[in-house]
Amino acid sequence: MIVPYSHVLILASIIFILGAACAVARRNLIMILVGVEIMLNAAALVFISASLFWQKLPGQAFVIFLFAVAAAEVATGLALIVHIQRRTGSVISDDYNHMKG
Amino acid sequence: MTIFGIIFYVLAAIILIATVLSITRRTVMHAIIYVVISFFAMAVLFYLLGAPFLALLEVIIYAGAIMVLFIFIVMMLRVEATPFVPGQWLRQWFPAVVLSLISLFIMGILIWQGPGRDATLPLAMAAPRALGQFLLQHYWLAVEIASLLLFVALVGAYYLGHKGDSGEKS
Amino acid sequence: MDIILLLMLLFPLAGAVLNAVSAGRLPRRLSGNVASMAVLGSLIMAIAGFILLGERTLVVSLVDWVSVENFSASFAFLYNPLAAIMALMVTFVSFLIHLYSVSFMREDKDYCRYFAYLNLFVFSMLVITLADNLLFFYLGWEGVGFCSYALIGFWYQDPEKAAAGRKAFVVTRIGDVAFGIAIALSFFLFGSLSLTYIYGHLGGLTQVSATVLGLLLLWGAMGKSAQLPLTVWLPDAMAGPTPVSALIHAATMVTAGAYLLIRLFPVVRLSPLALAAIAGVGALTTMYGSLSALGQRDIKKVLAYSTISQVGYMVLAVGAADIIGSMFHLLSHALFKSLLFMCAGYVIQALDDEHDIFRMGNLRRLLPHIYWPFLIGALCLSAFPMIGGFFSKDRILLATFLGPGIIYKVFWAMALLAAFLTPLYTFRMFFAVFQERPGGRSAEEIKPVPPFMAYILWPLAILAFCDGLLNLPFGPGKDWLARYFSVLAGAVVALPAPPGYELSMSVGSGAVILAVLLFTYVLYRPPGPKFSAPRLEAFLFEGLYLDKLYYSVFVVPYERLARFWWQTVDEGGIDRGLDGTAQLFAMLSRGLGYWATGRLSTYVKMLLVGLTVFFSALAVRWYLW
Amino acid sequence: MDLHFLLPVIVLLPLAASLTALATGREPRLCRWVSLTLAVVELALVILLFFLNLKPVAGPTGTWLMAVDYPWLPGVGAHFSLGLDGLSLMLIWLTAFVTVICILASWNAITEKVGSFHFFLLFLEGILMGLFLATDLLLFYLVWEFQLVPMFFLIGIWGHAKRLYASIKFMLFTFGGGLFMLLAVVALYILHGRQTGEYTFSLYQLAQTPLSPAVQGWLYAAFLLAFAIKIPLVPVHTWLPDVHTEAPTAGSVVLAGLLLKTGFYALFRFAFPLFPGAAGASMLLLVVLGLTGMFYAGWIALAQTDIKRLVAYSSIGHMGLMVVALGVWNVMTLSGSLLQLVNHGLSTSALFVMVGMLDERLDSRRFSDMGGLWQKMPVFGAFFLFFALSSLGLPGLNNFVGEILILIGAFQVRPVVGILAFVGVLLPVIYLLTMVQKSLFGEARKERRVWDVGPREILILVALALPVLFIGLHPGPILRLFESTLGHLMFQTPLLAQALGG
Repeated sequence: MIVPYSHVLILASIIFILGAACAVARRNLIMILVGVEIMLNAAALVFISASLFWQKLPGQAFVIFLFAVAAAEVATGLALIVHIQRRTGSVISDDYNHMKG
Repeated sequence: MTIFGIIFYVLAAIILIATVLSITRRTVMHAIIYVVISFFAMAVLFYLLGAPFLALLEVIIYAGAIMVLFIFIVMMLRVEATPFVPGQWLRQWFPAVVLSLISLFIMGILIWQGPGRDATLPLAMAAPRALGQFLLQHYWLAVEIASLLLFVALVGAYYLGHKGDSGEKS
Repeated sequence: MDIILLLMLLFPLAGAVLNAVSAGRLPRRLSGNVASMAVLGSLIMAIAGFILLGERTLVVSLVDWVSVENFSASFAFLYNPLAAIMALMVTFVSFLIHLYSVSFMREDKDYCRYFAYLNLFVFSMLVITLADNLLFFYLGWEGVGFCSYALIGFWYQDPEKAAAGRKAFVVTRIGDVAFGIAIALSFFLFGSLSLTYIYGHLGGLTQVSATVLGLLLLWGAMGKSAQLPLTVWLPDAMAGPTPVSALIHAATMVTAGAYLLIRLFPVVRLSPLALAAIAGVGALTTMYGSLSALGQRDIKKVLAYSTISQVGYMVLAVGAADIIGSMFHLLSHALFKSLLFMCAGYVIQALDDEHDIFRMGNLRRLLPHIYWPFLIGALCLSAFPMIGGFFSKDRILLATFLGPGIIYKVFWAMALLAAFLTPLYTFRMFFAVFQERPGGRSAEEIKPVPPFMAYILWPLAILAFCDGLLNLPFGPGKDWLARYFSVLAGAVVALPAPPGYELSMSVGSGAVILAVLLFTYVLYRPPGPKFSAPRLEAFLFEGLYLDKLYYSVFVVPYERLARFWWQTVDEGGIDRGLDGTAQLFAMLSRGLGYWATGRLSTYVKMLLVGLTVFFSALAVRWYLW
Repeated sequence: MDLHFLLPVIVLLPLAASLTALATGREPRLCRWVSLTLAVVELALVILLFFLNLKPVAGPTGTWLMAVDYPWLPGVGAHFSLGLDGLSLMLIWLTAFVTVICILASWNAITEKVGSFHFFLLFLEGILMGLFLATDLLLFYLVWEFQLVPMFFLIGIWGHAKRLYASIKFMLFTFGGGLFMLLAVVALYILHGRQTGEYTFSLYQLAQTPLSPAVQGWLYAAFLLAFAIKIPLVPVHTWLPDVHTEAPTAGSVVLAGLLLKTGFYALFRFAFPLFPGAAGASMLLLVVLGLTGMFYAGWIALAQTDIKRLVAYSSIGHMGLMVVALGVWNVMTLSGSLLQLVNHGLSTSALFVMVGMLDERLDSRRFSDMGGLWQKMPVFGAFFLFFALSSLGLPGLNNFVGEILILIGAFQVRPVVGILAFVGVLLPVIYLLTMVQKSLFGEARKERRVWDVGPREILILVALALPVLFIGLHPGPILRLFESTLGHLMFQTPLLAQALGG
């Protein structure tokens, strides 16, 4: 017996929200990426606790994929940041708005 | 409350504090260090929740590979600390905090009303061997796709970095 | 018999097709000969048919054309004495005109096109003549309309001539609208479009239906026969080659309207009102044509207005319920008017395309070949006693006089007046063209014309001269035509005139006509007209300004409104409105685009908002529903 | 022998041919010949159907001369089902025929991107074949929207100066209408599924869905809007003149000859059987719209200075008469209007082809640059006059038969409509004769060198003229083909018969 399931979920949602707040509030691209990593971790936590709660393995299996996705995402994301920094000399998100249609 | 419960709450506190600190640091390097701390604590939590293999992966991939990659990039790009501008700070944080609180509130309601609110988690452990067998038996295709994804990401990252180089020179 | 009728139609059709598909590569001589031989074939068939038919009535159905549910129209012929005589006339006149055309068009490059149209015309006219089914009739009806359009505008290089063709087609088509409605109404009333069927099922026809149908048919006939108020196209139609005017705009097509009324007389006669309307239109047109002819200077236009006037007589006769008189006049008119036109064509060619009669003169000496045929034609047209149109015109006048009610007396008076004007305008033209006078033509100005063109007129001239023999009011062959036509429903062989009426009227009108001839001679005797009234002449010259009136009342507003609908309403209004709707959406999208700042932070914020909304929706769905 | 496989083959052959054209695009000559051969083979296949002497057979998708039905998306109950009846047969014949004409007519005119041009043309042919044969609503919707894509590119790539504006206008108008139809299709699908528990897109089954009048009205209105834009009915017609003016010859021919027909066909084949009550209530509206279109477009056509615009407006007027026929609704007018679909396809295609020939020679379509053309190109002139006469309804040529059936039929049921329509067919006489006069007659201009039609062009024109004459003189076989269609539509759909028969 550890703790009630809901406590883990609450913890996960707080972490998730913290990550989201980080992604929203920070203007540094690297910090936005960090926020995303935190959110992914929160998701992983939910998966693992659910796996424990239901006594089923797929939850853990999904976390592995989640890691894979996170790794891929970080690799490309950081490469993009490097690319952008070289082209514009800045990693602050509001300094460019090329996406405006 | 068992010893495991106490460990859980301690870990939760560490994670939360480290995360809050990390997202509020103006120096990126500091922020990343705090995140690493949070991830270490998370790895222990994973172990506690019966996923030793994943705890290991958390340490190796997340705290190890990914965050180190971050540190590399921060060092490479010489990212400076974000200057403090009150008006802008408020404009950034105000909506973020408001929206976050709303979301949190609603998620809280959802969890509180959800099934299994009071059910406590059992103590169990998934052997890494069992997990591996399960994974390759049921999800071998997904594993292959994940590997393909990683490969594509590798190529993409290489391409972007390379292109940036030549683009700058020409 | 089937094969005779079929061949009668197929000969000219084959000639037309042959000339058309050769695309102008047929040698000149061959082209004309093929066309003429085709019509000769038809003529032989018409004679054979006439002889074989006797006084019977034949219905020959070849093959279905359009057939849906209980509607059915087939290529079917109704061959009765009326059709037989009409076919004879059409093929005979056409044959002569084809021969004449070979000479007339000897220098024109487009002879193949000419003969193709001409043969097609003969085909269409024979369809009108023979058709039993109203829709088949309509095929011929539109076919002659098209050929008339194409031949009036034959010399298309001149935009005015081409426009005259178009005008003819459009104006006659206005009449055809009514004919079309009449066909629809016939199907509604009788459930069939076959003439024989209609003849046999007139019993249930109400007075109102008969009147409406009669008036619609009248309106349809007006277009083709150039009756008031649709006369305006015929004077312009003189833009075509002269043989065309002779064939289409004198002998055959313009009389098709009268023929239609005669063919459908069993229906029309059921309604006195429709009859009176027909008679009224005929009488008014007769007057109008004679008056306008008085003011013309163009030799062909004199003849054109005279044609309008003479066709008016035929229509008047139908209105007076005397189809025999109408048909009689149709025949004699076909002979003498085509004769006159061909003479005019000869004169025009000899004078190098001169149309103005007051710039002719002296031609009796210079063109002796044409003098006598022309004189015979003019006398026939003037209804000189005992020859040509005298008997037929007399019969019509008598029939009108005998018509019911005072209104027919008025019509009679108008027709009589027109009859007295006829020699006036005819011989005004004749004297101007042929008499010796100062300022007339001299021998050097005459271009050589093949004498064949004059010789070919003699058969016509003789027949026109002796035309009265067909239906003499006395003697051995008394009322031959009338007796031959007696099988037709509604035909009155001998007019129910009190004894002496007929004779006195003939003598009276003959005397007056002689007097008018004398008067004309005095008036227009060389050296020229004894008086002039410029304003009156201009009034008559313009055909009572009818054409100008239509132009400013119908044509100009129609064209202006077309531009208005297009530029102001369609492009300015509707299209702009629809484009405006598109612009509204564009504005909407710009409004939304305000949020698409291109800033990453905005997008991430949006993501969080979306997340919040998603969770809220989830919460609501689970706990509040 | 079971020949049902012919139907899918007829749909798929042009699609395969389009890929072949794309593959041979680098060799323009080869590409043209291959495309032409395949299009002719397709035409031969369709003509083969005429000689099979097919009899109507009742099947799971309704009563058709020939039908196939394959499961397509089992999840949503959509089938790949095709059905052939007399009307479809004539229309797929027209499609195959017009495509051949288009390939021939563009032989010299298209020099750039030859492969893609034939790809789009043949692709469109396949799509239209599917459209005229589809008996499944989802399949129909798919091809309905898909026909826009090749057309969009045909106009946008090979069009004239303002082609982009025109192609986008075309897309917006027709696609906008199509979306409403999609909504209605989905709504009908769900309503039917809820009532019967069986989710299907089959026209035959959906037509038996009892609907409340209000629902029917809304769904029908959505269908009508989509189809009215395509037909096009006044006042949503304004895209047509612009698009025609900018489209290449083949584009105009396909647009006028085939695409406009799809609107009418769809109204007749889908909207009426699906929503008989609402359709019955809309009759007056259709008559009024049709008559308005006849007079309005016929009147406007006279003022045009661009010959292609004139023909475009004439299309609007002619389609108006067909809609009147639909609104009057009796066997005569319907036969007439179905025949008119084919007739208009032939005559107007011919006129557009000939205008394209003029454009090749004069590099202009304005009347002010024409005049006196007969003198220099008499054979062209004769054919132009011929097709103008066909279009204005001269007896003995194709249009007359259709028109007179509509007019007389309309008079039987609603005399006032009949009379107005009789007056309305006067207008084409005025503007078409004016068109002939302004282009062919008058004094020839010296400055331009024009040449008469060559063998290839004569082949095109003769090929178009023969059916014009045939239908004009012997429409019997075609009218008999329509009998099965009309019987099917009017009496086999009991709801429709109820709503309209009384």
